[in-house]
Amino acid sequence: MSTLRLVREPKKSEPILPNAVLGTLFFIIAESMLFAGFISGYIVVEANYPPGMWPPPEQPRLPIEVTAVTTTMLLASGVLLWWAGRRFRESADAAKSPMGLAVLLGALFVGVQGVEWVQLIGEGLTLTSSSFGGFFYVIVGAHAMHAMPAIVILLRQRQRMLRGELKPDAFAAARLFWYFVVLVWPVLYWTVYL
Amino acid sequence: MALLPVLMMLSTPALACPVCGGGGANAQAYIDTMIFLSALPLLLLGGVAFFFWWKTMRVTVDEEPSGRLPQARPQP
Amino acid sequence: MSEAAVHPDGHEHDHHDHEMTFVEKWIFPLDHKYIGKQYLFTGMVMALFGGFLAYAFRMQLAWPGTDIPLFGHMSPAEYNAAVTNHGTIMIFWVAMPVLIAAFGNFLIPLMVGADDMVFPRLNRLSYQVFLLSAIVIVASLFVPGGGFGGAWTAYPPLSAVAAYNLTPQGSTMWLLAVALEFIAFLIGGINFITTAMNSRAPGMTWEKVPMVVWMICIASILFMASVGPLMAGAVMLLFDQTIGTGFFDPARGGDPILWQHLFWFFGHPEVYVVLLPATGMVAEIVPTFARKKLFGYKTVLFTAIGTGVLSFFVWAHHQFIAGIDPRMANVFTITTVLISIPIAEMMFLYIATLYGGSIRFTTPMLWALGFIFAFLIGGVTGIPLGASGADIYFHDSYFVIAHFHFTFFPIAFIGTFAGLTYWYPKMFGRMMNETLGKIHFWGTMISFHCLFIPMFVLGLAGQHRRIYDFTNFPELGVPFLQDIRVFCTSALLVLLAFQFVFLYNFIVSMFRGEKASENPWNANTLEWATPSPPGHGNFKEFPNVYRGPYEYSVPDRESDFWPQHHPA
Amino acid sequence: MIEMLRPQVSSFAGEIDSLIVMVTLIVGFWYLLTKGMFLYLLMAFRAKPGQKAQYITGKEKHLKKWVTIPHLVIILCDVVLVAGAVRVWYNVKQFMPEAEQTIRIVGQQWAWTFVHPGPDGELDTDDDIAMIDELHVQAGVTYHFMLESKDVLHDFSVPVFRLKQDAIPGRRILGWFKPEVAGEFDIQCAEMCGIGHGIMGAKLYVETPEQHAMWVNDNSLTEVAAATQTEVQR
Repeated sequence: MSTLRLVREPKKSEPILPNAVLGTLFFIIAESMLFAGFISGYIVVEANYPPGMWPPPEQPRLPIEVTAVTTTMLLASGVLLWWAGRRFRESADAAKSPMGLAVLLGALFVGVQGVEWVQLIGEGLTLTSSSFGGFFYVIVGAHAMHAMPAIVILLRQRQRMLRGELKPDAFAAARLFWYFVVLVWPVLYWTVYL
Repeated sequence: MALLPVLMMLSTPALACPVCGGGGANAQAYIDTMIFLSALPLLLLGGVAFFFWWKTMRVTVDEEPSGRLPQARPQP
Repeated sequence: MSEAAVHPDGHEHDHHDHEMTFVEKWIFPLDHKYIGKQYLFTGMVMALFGGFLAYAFRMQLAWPGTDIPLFGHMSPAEYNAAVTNHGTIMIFWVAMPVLIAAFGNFLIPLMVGADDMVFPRLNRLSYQVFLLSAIVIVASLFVPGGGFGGAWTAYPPLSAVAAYNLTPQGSTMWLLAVALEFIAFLIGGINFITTAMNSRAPGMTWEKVPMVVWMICIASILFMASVGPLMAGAVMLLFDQTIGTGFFDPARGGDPILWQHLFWFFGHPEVYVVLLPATGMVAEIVPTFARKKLFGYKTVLFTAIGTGVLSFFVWAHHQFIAGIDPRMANVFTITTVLISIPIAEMMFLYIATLYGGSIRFTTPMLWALGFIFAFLIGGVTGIPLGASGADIYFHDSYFVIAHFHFTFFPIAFIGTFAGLTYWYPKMFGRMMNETLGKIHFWGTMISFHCLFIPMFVLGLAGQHRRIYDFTNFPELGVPFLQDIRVFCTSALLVLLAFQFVFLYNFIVSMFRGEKASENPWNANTLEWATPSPPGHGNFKEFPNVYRGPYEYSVPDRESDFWPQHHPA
Repeated sequence: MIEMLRPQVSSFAGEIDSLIVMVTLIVGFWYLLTKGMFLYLLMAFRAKPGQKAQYITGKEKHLKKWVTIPHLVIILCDVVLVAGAVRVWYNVKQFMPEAEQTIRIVGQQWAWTFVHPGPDGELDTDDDIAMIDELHVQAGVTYHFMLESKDVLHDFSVPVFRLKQDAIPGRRILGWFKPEVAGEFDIQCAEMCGIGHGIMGAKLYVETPEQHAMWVNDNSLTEVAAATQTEVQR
């Protein structure tokens, strides 16, 4: 490598993605595989049942229509957050309202989901009532366990944004995580509800 | 790799197979999820690697025509 | 070197050369070196514990039913718990923390020329979660009912239903510990990859990164991409155990094969997760002591990546006779045999590196060569297992035991000893005793081969794993086979005895060893540009990188090494 | 070599053994060659005073071939290995010859129940003979087995047959074997099944046609067998 002697002093290169975003990206890959595991389990157990027996006939049906509405809300919240990220580059003030709306829609989604759960438990669908119930609560619960911390993080970031302290890297990482939460949901909806 | 589908076809519907004992749908579900689970990480990581490669190319062209500037490269 | 005073990755807190207190160093460290050492020491303690379990059940196998010194009489339940936890501990609490977490933490920032990991707090959290998991797994052996005894693979329904395994608390704690451990390494892995990608010294392009950094990063990526399904399975199994769902219970509409599906999806890549860092360390040590450039840097790298990619396609070979579609067995035989190609090629490249070298047989080099020597056996004996037809006979036999100990022992112990003896001067600022090191090397290598080579014969004779007392089976209780078992156990006792030579050397050298210079091995990589041991913040002057890590014996140069950070 | 340690009793035992021998020969050849090369290099290139190591990058064509050629030959060997392995696998696990007799094997913690068809040669009739931990088969007859489990995973393993198959609760697994040599052998459980896993063995009696006929005669329609059978069939 003697040609290297001609090379000038190396200089520090800017990372392609900031630390926080890169870390989140790899975390998301691991999390995607978690959901892939759940979905695989669901598909395999579903196939064990004869046609028409899944979900088990005596178990309550899932509220497909209501959830379709909430799914739309969640997707809208993802779009709003993306828009907030665009406006954040101009100024923190411009991003305030779309971000607030995005968090609100996300929280509403989780809230409606919670109400649905309470109803379903009342109708007799529980973790132990059937494999279907088990998978429903575990998969949807796993999603909620991602959505709720994400909402808390976004709320805190909004506070920082109002104070003008929000770092772009942290905001980008949180946005990326929220996109994951938003985009994985339609897949789960399609698998579990439909 | 072209051998794989041939081998899959070649065999009679598996008899010594516990999974198939559970019915054809179940065996198919296992095959589907096997493909799904195996392919998904490679797609995800391949996507990330491609993104980095693409970014690197763009940055290198923008800033350093010689292309010698050190840049982070895609992880596999 | 105009940037020397500036932190390359723009850390705001300036922490150069300030003396850390005991608490800052060992209780709540943020410094990657101390977190790495914490991982190392925890891993060593767990290795002793796992070794003790091995001692206990090997004694039982050699002299069934007798009182075991330091253990007492061993019941079948205790035997099952011992083999289960020996396997789990050695893989998840010894190989993983030492190879990936300890060396990864210690080496990555030093080798890429950074002052610390990019997320020091997450790094500390990772160790704390790991320590908690270690406490839980050890405690699980002492709860009422005893430790979990359903084999490290934990196949349900045995692991899921307390009425079957009779260890309700033991199995839940075992599962909890494994899940916690995964979380710890998930956090750690994110840190390693981000650091290696974003904090590299100026000039360190991807083909100038030392091989061990590459390998640990590839291993971390493999781990993160494969652990998800098992985490999903662990959650479901935990619900099965605790609140009585039926994900894996056929009586309740579940599917027991599903667990194997999710478990082995992680289980096989896991082998490469621990293998790659060990081969990475060998790739550092062999060039240093052969005074040779690593033969085919890029090819080694591509074999590692190829191994990683293929490792996602081989996992079902663990289930040939355990319930996959037989047609799939054909496919997985092909992929399994295919994965032998990159691994074999990697070994060829390491051996080729020796050609034309000037080999110095120091202790680290002996260990690195010992790794290649022993791992070759482990590699070739994997092929009869991957070949589906032969696996019908070998599955779950002692052939498997011998095979994976010939891979895991070189990885987790021989590789670790190579790395430890090589980086010891950098870790602790003193040299280890070479004579004791060589005694330890030869004692360990010979007794290790005596311990596991006879097990191939036992496997050929049809002896199964995880059996409490072989004298219950007329075919296996014959004196010839029993003599082999006694021989294996004797070799294990010798092997364990020699580890105390190492421990003595390790501890005494820390205080009384000869002071190490900055670069005692005349190596090229960046960690040798720091003081021994490096202070907080690592580098006195942050280095720039001018060349690859393996420029040894470059023609027309007086010295036979050329550190990466020396300007031309 | 394996038959010295464990006799070949089933029709496919020899096939599996020769596959193992073939794999060992191919792999062993490469192993010895590699290790010989390794040890030779260690001896030839140990440090000598005043001698500097060579500078080889690994990009040189004439050196690269020393890695590329073995690499290609290994691929070739792999093809042979896979072909052999798949052939044996197909014969043992995928291809089912016509059954002359069918037996049912039920694993439970920690015993095996073997349901033999009895004098009429049909399973699930009144004259079935159920035995705990004893399997009686006739040499030269092709058997199908239906493997079931009552509780956890078990593995029906007969080392002399070179046969292994997991038993899974909730599933009925079909397989076959054809014993060829008369004698008394071990059956083991090869999948961890709980505390008693280490004692979960059974006896396999491979009998000549005369012995087998006598055994069937002795055991059919006795009180003991009928009682056991009703218990086994829940």
